[in-house]
Amino acid sequence: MKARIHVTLKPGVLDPQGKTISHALGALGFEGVEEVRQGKYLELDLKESDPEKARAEVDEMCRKLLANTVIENYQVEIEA
Amino acid sequence: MKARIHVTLKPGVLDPQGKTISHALGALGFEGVEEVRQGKYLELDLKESDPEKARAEVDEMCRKLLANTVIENYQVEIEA
Amino acid sequence: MQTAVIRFPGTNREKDVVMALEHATGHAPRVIWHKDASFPDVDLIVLPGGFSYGDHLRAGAMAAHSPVMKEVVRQAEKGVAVLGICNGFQILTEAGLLPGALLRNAGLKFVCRDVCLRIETAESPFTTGYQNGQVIQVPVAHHDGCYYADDEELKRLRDEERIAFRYCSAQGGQDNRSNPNGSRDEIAGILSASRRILGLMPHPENATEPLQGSTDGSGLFDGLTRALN
Amino acid sequence: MSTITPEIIAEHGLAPEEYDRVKEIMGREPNLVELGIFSVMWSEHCSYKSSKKWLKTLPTSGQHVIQGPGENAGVIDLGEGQAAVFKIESHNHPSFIEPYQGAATGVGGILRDVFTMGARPIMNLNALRFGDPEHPKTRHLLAGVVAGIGGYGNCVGIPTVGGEINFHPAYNGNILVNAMTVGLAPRDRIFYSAAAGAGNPVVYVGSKTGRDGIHGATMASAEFGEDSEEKRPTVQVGDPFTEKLLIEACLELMATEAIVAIQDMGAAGLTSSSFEMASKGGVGVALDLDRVPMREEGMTPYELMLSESQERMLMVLKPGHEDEARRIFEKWDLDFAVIGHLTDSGRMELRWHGETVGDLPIDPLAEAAPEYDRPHQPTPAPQPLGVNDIPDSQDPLQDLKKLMSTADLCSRRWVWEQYDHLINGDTIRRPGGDAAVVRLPDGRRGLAATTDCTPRYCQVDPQEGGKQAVAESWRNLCAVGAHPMAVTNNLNFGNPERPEIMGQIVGCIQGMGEACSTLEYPVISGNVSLYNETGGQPILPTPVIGGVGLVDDLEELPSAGLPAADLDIILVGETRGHLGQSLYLRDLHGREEGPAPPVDLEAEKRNGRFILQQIEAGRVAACHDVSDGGLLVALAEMALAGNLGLFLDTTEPRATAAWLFAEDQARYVVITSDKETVLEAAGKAGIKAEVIGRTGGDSLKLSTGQHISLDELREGHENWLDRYMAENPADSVA
Ligand SMILES: Nc1ncnc2c1ncn2[C@@H]1O[C@H](COP(=O)(O)OP(=O)(O)O)[C@@H](O)[C@H]1O
Ligand SMILES: [Mg+2]
Repeated sequence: MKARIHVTLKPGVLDPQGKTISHALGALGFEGVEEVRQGKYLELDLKESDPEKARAEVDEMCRKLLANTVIENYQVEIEA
Repeated sequence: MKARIHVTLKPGVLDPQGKTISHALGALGFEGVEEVRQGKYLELDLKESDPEKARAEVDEMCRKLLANTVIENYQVEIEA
Repeated sequence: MQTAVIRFPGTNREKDVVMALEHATGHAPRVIWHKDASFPDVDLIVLPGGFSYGDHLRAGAMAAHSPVMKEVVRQAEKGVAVLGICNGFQILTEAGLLPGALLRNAGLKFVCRDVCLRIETAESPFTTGYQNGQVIQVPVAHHDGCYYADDEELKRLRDEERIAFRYCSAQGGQDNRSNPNGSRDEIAGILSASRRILGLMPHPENATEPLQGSTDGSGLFDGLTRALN
Repeated sequence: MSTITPEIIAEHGLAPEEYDRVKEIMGREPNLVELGIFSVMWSEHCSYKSSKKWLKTLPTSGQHVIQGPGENAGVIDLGEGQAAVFKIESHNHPSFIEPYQGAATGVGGILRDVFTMGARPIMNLNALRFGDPEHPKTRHLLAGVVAGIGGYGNCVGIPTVGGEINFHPAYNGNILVNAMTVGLAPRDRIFYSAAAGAGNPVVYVGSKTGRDGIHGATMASAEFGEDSEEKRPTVQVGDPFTEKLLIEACLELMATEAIVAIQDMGAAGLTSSSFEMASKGGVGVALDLDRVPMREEGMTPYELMLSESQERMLMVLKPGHEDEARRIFEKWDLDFAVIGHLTDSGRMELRWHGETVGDLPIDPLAEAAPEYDRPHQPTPAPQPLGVNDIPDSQDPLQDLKKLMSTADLCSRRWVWEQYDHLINGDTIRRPGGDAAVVRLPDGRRGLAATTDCTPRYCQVDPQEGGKQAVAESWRNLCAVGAHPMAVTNNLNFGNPERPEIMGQIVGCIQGMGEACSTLEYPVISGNVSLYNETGGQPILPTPVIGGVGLVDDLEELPSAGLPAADLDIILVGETRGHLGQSLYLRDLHGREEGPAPPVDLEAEKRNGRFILQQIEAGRVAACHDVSDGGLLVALAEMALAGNLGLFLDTTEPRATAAWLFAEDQARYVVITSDKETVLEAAGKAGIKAEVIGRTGGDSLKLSTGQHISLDELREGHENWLDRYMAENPADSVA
């Protein structure tokens, strides 16, 4: 079983990386970029084979470790 | 138009972050985690409204800047 | 020897290398702002340490794609020597002037401390001030210094004797603290095929005066001065 | 216009009497924007309402002082046309909520305080306090704070060269993160914040304003409750890359003649910066808030006035210099906007697309800021230790080994290796010694700095503890051959509305003041952080001192470690065997008991000056002060730093634990090859000095024949923190 996790900054939280990237894309001549936001992407291989249990477990991992819930949101997808 | 980009390390490239996270999850008592890979997730807001053109443009951005193809793979999704 | 030191937004160790070069050559190098219109005629271009563009996305990525780097490539093709220290090394790999990549340190933490380096080849303008096998002590200060190249590339670097420095213990061997960042094959610095481009993570420029605690870095700048004069 | 309910007033942290005063000053009900402004300007954080009365008693002037407290940072004269600018500041509450960003933005804020005055920052230091190492949150907080301090300072490119860390359960729910910056400026080009010249443009530079940390300043002024988790969205994210650009752009503009006044936007952002600039200059100010560069859509005037977005500055320019300034900020890719102008109305007028949204009188608001004489109750004197109640040491070297491998005495290497302490190439004394030393541009002189406080002393005796913090910083400077010049201080305490806490504040300030007066070591800047409590549990009183001194000749710098074999070891200063509140009692015998060591300020002064004379005469090969843990710990630290052993003469009357582990003040260890001259000079000065041993070998040896190898000592000392952090790898994933 695989879990795919996206960790992104909460709306309103400053994203210095996104700002610099969008600036750099502009300097490279890509003119149509309005905004860039950078987040983290994690892939986990799990032993668990029950999708419901896997989701609950990964959710707990996110709250405990993988996301900094003070400033970040996360989203979990479970894949067989 | 929105582009969602996943940048991941090529297989075989050292992933110290993934390794540390998987170690840390074990220490937290999550036992069923076999492997963790950490990558980047980027969201771009684009002016372009033609999906084909957008994809070509983002693909070029990835090759030129957003991914380092010596060590990374990337994957682009375009969304209306 | 005429030198240009290039400064990007976020470059922060230019003063250190300017001091070391001034010490070695007797005169101050030119400091170039990345947007400057013209490029001076020089024998050596230095890309100093720092956090160009905040290390955002990947360390060195944005600077590597800036217009001034096109000029650096042109100059390098003409045979001008190029030295990339720390962030400069990261920029050189991102720009494709040196092979491989610099990943996050294996310990995941920024590391600033003295390390020992073994000189693996004195055959380059950068290392002629040293002897093969000599061990020197200089500091490192970086977050993304874990050198990676695939097996094929690594073999090429070894076969062509392009590994300039390896991390080692004070005795020249290895112990559990000698490699500060998990670099493959203990690599601290590499040369281009032409041997006119050097990238290294450590900071020889911070070890050129007795008051700094070590003068082992001077060999690089003194050697360069002799080789390029 | 929204109606102001009692709930809204309470949410803004204003007491009912304070709100009555607001209405009086306004002559009407304030609107929400105005209420927000009163709330931040009258918060503890901005108004110092509990501490002001006592801060006024501190000595703030002296021969070298160019600017004392009251500006963004203090300034001292270094001679030869140079000035040092420095200050310390706390970021305690934000760092508890989000350790990485809290600590990082703390560093960013103190850097801005210093470069606002025209100084290029040359070193950062910090003073940190964490809870019990066994508390489940401690590792995570320590990992995050250290990574945040490093993450910001390393990127900006300022070496972090020193600091201190202690652990105690009193900080379990409320850690302390105090950050200090020292900068260097030409003596005749210091910039101040007093605005002047009606009509002059008010300019905003730096990052755009977002909804960060709205109400941060009021948060720093209220106790943590159970719901502190809910206050989370108020954390700010730092952007050291932008800060680096801001430093370079500001210093470039400061080399021109364009600036009239400049002020960083710290806590309480645009409100306090514009208000303070106008109030200091006795002028009015009109701002068009819709011209403020904004990061998000739909922001309101209230949010713009209260946002604590980082990396922003406010300036008043000379008319006609706008374009020159704009070019510089654009070169550095920073926002630049003229957002208003000065007036002669004495009022702050706020407009939003042409419409007035706030109009407040400046002087009455500033003058009417509350100032309290809060009731204070002195801390009762501690029970003395009974003479027969002091456990002796059977095996002093094994006791030493245990002490050297405790949370408070182990090596901080794990910490400072995460800080770039060498950048700029001028770090001459690295972390790990008594004070850090950074070379000045003349190449010959150096600036030394240290942060110090011993909260367990302050807890039992605020007055002696306050003195001791000053005295220890003084000694740390003298020990590296630096002439102590001035201090900055960070007063961290619990809730001042409780008389026993107010008693601690008063006592510590009195002790500090007395020490600074006697030592001619004035206070030139500082910060106060109150309400450091959780669930009614206050922290230990922690008045941190940041001391700065001048080294005249770097060539005479003594080393921190033992430099060579066969040198004599001299102990300077009187040993009385004071073990009250010692680490020996606490960490080896589990007893936090007895009075704090008394501080004899005249002896401190005499002994410090003596040490400086000996160093300058070239007689001191190495030097270290004696503090936490006592003499044996000081000697062991020197041995480990120099990787060289020593013999210590422990014949009578030196065979006791009291002699080996006492924390008597005003003492130094001096290593010399010229003991006759040193002893003779000490005798003439009436200073106790005795040869107690000799350097050499690879172990510590006592007269009894007991010995311990350096390797054995080093093992636990060097690795304690690494091991501690490795015990829970989850805590070091950022
Ligand atoms: N947070 C920190 N940051 C940097 N250096 C630190 C920190 N904590 C301690 N150090 C360094 O460790 C050394 C020993 O600290 P400490 O025991 O507090 O010294 P002292 O007793 O002389 O004041 C000092 O050089 C100090 O600068
Ligand atoms: Mg000390």
